[in-house]
Amino acid sequence: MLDTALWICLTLIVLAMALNVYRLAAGPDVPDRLLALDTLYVNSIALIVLLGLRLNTKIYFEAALLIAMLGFVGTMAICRYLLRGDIIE
Amino acid sequence: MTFFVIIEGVLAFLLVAGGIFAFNGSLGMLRLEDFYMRLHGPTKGTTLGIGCVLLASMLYFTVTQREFHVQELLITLFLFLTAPVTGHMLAKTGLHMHVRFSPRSRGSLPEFHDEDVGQGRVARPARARHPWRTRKARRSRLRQGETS
Amino acid sequence: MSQHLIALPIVLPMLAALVLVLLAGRIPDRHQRLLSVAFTALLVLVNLALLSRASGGEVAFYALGNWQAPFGIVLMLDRLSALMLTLTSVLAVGCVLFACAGDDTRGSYFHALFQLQLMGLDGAFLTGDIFNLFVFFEILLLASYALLMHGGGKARIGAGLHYVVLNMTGSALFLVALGVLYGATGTLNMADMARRVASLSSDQTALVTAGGLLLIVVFSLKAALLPLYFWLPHAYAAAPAPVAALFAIMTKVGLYAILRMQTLVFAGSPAAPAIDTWLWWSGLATLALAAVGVLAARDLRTLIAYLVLISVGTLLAGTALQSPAANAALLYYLPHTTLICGALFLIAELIGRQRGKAGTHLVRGRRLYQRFLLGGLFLVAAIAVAGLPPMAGALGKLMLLQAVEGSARLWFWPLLLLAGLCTLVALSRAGSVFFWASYRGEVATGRVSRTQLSGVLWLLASAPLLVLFGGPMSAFTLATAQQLAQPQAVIAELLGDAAAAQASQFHEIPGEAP
Amino acid sequence: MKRQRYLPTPVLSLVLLVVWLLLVRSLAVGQLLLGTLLAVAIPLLTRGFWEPLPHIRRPLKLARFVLVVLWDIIVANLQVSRLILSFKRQAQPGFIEYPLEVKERLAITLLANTITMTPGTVSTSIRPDGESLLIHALDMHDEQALIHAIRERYERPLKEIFEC
Amino acid sequence: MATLVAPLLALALLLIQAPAVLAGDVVTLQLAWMPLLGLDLALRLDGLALLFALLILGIGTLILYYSGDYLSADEDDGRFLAYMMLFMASMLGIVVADNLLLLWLFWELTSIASFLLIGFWGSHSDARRGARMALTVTSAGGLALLAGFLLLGQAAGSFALGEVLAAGDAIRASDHYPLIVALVLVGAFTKSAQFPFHFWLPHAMAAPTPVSAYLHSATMVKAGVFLMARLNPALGDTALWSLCLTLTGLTTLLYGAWFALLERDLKGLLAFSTVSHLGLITLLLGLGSPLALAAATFHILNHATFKAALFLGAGIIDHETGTRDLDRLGALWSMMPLTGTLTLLAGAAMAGLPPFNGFLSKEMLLGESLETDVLGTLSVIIPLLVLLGATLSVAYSLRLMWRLFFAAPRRSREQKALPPMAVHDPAPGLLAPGLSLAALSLLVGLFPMALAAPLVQAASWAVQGEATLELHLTLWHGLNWPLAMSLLAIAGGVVALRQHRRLAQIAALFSPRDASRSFEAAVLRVIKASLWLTQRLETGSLQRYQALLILCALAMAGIGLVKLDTLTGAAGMQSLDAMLVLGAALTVFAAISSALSHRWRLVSILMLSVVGLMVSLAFVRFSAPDLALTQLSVEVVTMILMILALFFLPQRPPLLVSGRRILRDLVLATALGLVTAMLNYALLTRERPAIADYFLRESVPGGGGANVVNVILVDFRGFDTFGEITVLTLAGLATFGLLHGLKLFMPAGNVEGIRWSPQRYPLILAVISQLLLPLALLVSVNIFLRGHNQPGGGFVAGLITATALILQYMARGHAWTRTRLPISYPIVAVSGLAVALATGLGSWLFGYPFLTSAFGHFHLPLIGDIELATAMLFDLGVFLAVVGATLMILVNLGRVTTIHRPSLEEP
Amino acid sequence: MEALFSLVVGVLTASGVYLLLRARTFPVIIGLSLLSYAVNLFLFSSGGLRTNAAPVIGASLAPTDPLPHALVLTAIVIGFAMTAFVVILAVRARSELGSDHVDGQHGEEEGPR
Ligand code: NA
Ligand code: NA
Repeated sequence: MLDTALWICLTLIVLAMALNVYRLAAGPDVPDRLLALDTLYVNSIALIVLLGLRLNTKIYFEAALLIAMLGFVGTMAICRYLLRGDIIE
Repeated sequence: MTFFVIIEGVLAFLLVAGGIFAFNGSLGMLRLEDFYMRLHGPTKGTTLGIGCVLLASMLYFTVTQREFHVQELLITLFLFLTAPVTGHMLAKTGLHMHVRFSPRSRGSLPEFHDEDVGQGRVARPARARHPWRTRKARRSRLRQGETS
Repeated sequence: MSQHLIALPIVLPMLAALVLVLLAGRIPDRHQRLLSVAFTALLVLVNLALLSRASGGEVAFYALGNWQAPFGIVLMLDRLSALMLTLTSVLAVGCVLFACAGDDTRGSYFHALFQLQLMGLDGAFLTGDIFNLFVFFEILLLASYALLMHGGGKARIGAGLHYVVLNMTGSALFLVALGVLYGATGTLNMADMARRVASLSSDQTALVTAGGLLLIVVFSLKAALLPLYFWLPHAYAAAPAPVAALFAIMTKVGLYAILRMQTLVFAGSPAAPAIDTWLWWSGLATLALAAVGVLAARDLRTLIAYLVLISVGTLLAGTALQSPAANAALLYYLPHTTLICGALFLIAELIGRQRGKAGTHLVRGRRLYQRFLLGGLFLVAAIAVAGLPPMAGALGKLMLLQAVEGSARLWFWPLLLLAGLCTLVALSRAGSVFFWASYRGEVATGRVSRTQLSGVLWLLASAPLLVLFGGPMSAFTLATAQQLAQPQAVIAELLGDAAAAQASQFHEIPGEAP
Repeated sequence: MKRQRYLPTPVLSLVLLVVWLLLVRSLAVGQLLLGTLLAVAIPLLTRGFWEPLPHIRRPLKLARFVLVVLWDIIVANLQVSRLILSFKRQAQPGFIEYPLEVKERLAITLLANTITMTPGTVSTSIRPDGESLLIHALDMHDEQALIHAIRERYERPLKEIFEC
Repeated sequence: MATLVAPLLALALLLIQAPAVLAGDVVTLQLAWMPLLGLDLALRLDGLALLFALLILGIGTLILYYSGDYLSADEDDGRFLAYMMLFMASMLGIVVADNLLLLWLFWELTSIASFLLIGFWGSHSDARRGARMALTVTSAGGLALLAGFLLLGQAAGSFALGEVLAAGDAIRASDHYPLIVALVLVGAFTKSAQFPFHFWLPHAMAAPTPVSAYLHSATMVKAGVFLMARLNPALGDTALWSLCLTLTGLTTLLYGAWFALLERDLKGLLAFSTVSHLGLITLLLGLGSPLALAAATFHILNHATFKAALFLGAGIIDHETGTRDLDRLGALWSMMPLTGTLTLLAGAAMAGLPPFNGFLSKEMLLGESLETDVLGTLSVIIPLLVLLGATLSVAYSLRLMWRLFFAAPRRSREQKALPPMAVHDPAPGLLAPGLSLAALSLLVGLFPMALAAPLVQAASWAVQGEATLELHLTLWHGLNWPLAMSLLAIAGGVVALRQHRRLAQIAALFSPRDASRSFEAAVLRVIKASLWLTQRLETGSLQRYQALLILCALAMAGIGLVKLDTLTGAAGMQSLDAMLVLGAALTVFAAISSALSHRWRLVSILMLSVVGLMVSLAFVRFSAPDLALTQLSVEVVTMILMILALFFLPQRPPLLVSGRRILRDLVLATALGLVTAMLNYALLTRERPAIADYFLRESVPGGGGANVVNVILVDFRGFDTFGEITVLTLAGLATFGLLHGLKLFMPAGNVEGIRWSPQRYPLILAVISQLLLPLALLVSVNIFLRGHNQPGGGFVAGLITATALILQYMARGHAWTRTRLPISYPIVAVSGLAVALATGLGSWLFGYPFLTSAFGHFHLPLIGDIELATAMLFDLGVFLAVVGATLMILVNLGRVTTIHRPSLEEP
Repeated sequence: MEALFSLVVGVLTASGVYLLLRARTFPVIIGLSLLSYAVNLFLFSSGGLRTNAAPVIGASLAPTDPLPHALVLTAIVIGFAMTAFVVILAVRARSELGSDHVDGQHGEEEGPR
């Protein structure tokens, strides 16, 4: 049961990532793409955690933590770029 | 035995729910009609989906390795700190960039201030052709001058 | 302490760079310069000590972190690396002295970057590990990027951009080559790799060939061989004079790496003939086209850049001959051409400064302020670089010509001799424009400072000295070439009998090298 | 005064200690000591960046608020999911201007974040003067009702927690 | 006059050796120099060398004496004398060298010295041209000579002259013999101005007269002749040799004489006459009989004396009258009787009139020309042509004397005759050398046996290679054919002089300087062609250079791939799963999108960042947690960096590319992609022999850490990491220079053309970044500490810290953050390096190599076991370097951009 | 799987190379980044592709070859340093050469080449 659930969850997450990439490519506006990228990052957290579950290891946990902690910084940078141009002023 | 069955059930539920939530968030991003609506999907659905997966992970490792595994709470903490900021800043950027919204939108449209939506245009260079899609007809924009 | 001497050529410039950055802005420029010169001079002494140690003929290894090869990184000191190290530091002294006259304050951190450049060069010459070579290549490249664009300006940035982008592409290819070589041989130590290459199946040798050839492309880019040299004239002409002078050694790093690969790692492997073929034709073509470029140059700096290319073509075509005689000849020729090209860049700068607006363009200009001093320096350098007596260039050329055997002569002799003639024609034209054809009238100032002069003289002195000590020097280069011809000795010395014991623990190793 | 100097933000220090223990997954004495050391040292090091924040006056209220928000997040998700998945019903999006009562930076931030995380709303912009918040709602039928709901469910408790 | 000491001393030394040499001995001196090269410092004094050395030193001394008075006061005397001495020394070197390579070295040295001397008056364009032309021609010859010598040395088995001369038979039998002869003769002919390489000599007359007198009478041009004489035993005595020399000599003899007759420039006339006489000597060497060789050496001596005297006389005339134009000069006898005497004596010798020395050697030539049979049945024409040459020689010599001293100056339209009043004989210092040389010509003619015969005989022995000939020189041979021919020549010369104007009209039909013009034109054409070719090759287009590089890589990797038997190796493939396929698909899609949308720059960056994420996930999938962490944290910083830069680059550049170019690039890119993929596939499907087990086994016991990757990084291969943080710090320092004095283009609005938001620091971002900072630092510490045993380490920790701080800069601005973090980032980075370096050096104290690590477990009460390792100290260095360098780069760029932001936008 | 992995590396390489051949500095930088991803993956794969075999003692039974990981880590860091430099160089070049063409305005003038 657990394996099936894991498989379902993984599939859903990967499909979600595919949808994100679609939105990233399709736009239409820059904020849309940015949102898609950010979501892709968040989904990849789930992917890493699920992989850890499947392989029964926590060795990749920090990777997920890092995405959660730093993933949004890039998004912030682009937002600032679109709002102010200069991201460190 | 039953304990493990129950745990397995809970785990399976959490995983499937998490998957569905996360997928749903991204699906919303696909299906909803304007940027501001699409914003709702990831900020909520995805965040919760990840939360469920993390919960499952905590539970799983706590049970299988017979010690507390609550590190995942940290990811949750960071996600809950950052996801709304991302959402907020994206929305702000959207407004600033005059990203169109659905014509059915209601509410305080006249309340938009210059600082929300950016001050007019500057002369702009010739726009590059979109790399893989021919550009659709010029989209309607949020400018009050354009809508009225 | 003495066993650590091998690490000093890397550690010392690093230390110098650290001290110079930490003290930047805290002590006056004068003291900064003094420090930089002192460190460089110390490096010369260290390298001379290493040279005397290596000239005994023993290959010395230094296992960094006390991890024995092939697991850790080793530094390898043989005659070749000692020669390159000494050459580098000798060149560096001239450059840094020259820079101390004011070129160093036109941007930030000149001396620190300069020392790091030396560190990168020394590391590249010393390391016995192929990935570590990559790391030191990157150090010396990055330092060279910064030094090339030191002081800014349109020409430098434009040329620098090309140089940087090409070399970054080159670095990517380097990594691919490393991936192939590691994947095929499972080791990174050069000697160990040589041992394994010798015992690979033909299937895996094909992969090694691919990796080796890719590696040679990368090194050819650094060395500036024919289809890959077009960046060089602009870059060298645009660089600040002391940097351009130091860059005279940069192409030789590529040459060194090629020589190392050919004589150690790929010696006797199926990759070697293919590499030789490439080096031979490409080297000759470089020689020919560089000679054409020398004639075409309309600016002294560009002209000198082509002279660098002539030496590159000569040396690499010589490398392709794969005979101890040829290697001995090119190793004699190499220090000479490096130091003289360096000196020429410095002299060109001095000439350009005294000619005002005309600069180093080959057009009539103002009379030089110190016509005879600069003319004399130029004359000596020109004679040396054209391969005329009484300077070392002539002897180097003689050795090279003698080393070429059989049908190879048919190409090499005429090309080398004609290139010498082109050099002579071009330099006599340049000299007569600069020193004879000047307008009478107002004389520009821009007196040569004492440090500048000492830098130039330091480099120029090599030309007569290499003639005077031609006997011992050529004996040394011959010994170096003979050492290079014995890669088995290096492998045995490093991996020794223990290699056999270790190898038995690694079932993957299919068999022992003969 | 002394406490101020060595432990400028006790709550933060506590959070850091807990986070440290979470990170190292251990309650060993050594880790406790190291965690405490870091929990003291990091706030001291980053003191300059730490602009004065309001003190939490009602920790219990905070706990309750957190629970409410978590619940609302789940509800929000179910609602949004329904909306996304349903083919028939069309959402009724809209913007509203929400006049702020809280004036404190952290409180505004928390409110904005809460609004973003909870049912059908995303905060899109805070006026530079801090007077009001522009909110986008995914499915809005009554502006005033929404404003009222936010006010009662989130802003008031926040105001009480920080007593400002 | 102090300069005379050296040549006089040398002369004295020479004279001490002379008796032995004249007796047929060879005096040698040997010093090893470069045995590897076969180059020794070997000297040899035989008859030939003695003859030449005497000429060089004797005439040299006289000319040095002369030039002391000749150069005007403002001229750089010292420099001139230095050049002259250099020349004299190198010339001496040529004649006494006992090693072919040594000879070549001196040979080239004379080219350089002559270049400097000819160009001494470099401010005149003809001096520059003349000097360059002489240098080019003689050096080209020198290079040919070098090649010839190398082949010669190989054929002879040695470069030692003695051995080469003794190995004549072996050389003549070698395959390379014709090539050797050709190359050596090209060298000799260019130096000796033999047809068709003669054209540089008249141009070299731009030199100060002492130079011409020395170089073009006794020394430089004689070097070629010397060489032919010197190598005669080794190369001579074959039909090829005789033919080449005879024909060239004859042609040169006639050509030079003809143009000497027509030349208007005084020194030009002498130059052409020199050409002619050198041809004569070459001809004699070509005839090759013992007597002809003796005549050649004799004429070398004779020509040197009278030609030097004539040049010195010409110099006096030039010096006194200010012109060398024969048409402007005339009737100087009354004003300059001594100069006149000098010129008449030497001129008579040149004409070959009895009783001067020129007559003697000419008689010998005429005699030998009758004897020879080098041209087979055509040998008959040789005496006829020689007679013609002798006639012309008489004619131009008489013309010279007549025009200068007895005829009235001619006035052409644009030229005036000189005012005759100012001209008089110069000071004795100028006159004495010339007069003594002229006198010598006469004396040698009168007493040849006493003054010349021993020397000439010894020299001719050297030329023949055997001491057999007994030479008898007398003025009176009796009535014989040569005498008749001489008389005929004198008569013909007088007739030719009378008919000079008519001859000049004929000559005007072909210009005498054709060769030099076409030479210059050729040089110019070569230079133009070089420029054209160089510009075609170096277009300055980076795209082209890149394409070439990629093409090379493609070809090289392709060669290896072709040699592969099968692409798929024995190890085979692992199975696929859906996730991998989807992940790969996303990566491929993102990469291609990123490439295709490169003009839509922001999108391109976003797509790139997807690729980065997917690569990180691939690292997770394939068991590389450390790589995933590193890639992820680098990803963030890179993104910030690119966005910072994007601001100052054009947002949407115009399209400037043709379809063909795109197609070409696509083909190149696809090809390299394909080759890379194939290589990768080939590698992946093969067994990998590796040294991995060692690291896995030694990591804990040897390195004290369970995370093998980290142990490799800080211990096994800590030196790589040491280099890597150096690169990072270096990048930081390097960017300082680039940002220094940067002027930027500030866009007025964003991609969509919308003006910038007035709100600088959004509130929520500020608050969240504030909350995040301590947490991030805590995580960073954790990642750092666990690195040795778990994924993590100093690098990732450093990037986390840096990113957290960058977030502060983004949220609160530069000024705000700076006041709260008043640290110099370069110092941080450099301290990191210093810590790493100190850790590495620390092991020296314990006698271990650089970077040797140590670790230990310590038991503390209450706390328990803790592990301390020097590797952690090293990692701390890494951490500091990363933080310092990253912040240095990003903050500097950020700061610079802010400085240049227009202030009108401030709220 | 190996074929798929190689395919990805190939596509990354091709995309990178295509961008390297563009005329503007910015795509060239993106191209270099793409190329370095490809190269890093290539180098990484020289130690083999293994799942759940992290080279941490105690974390997996048969750890994979750790050496390529360390090499790639170094390569990533060096790549970052180089990217930083070239990005700033691009800004400087635009300011100095007046164009973001890789050949400066010289390249701009000549149009499509
Ligand atoms: Na909400
Ligand atoms: Na800025």
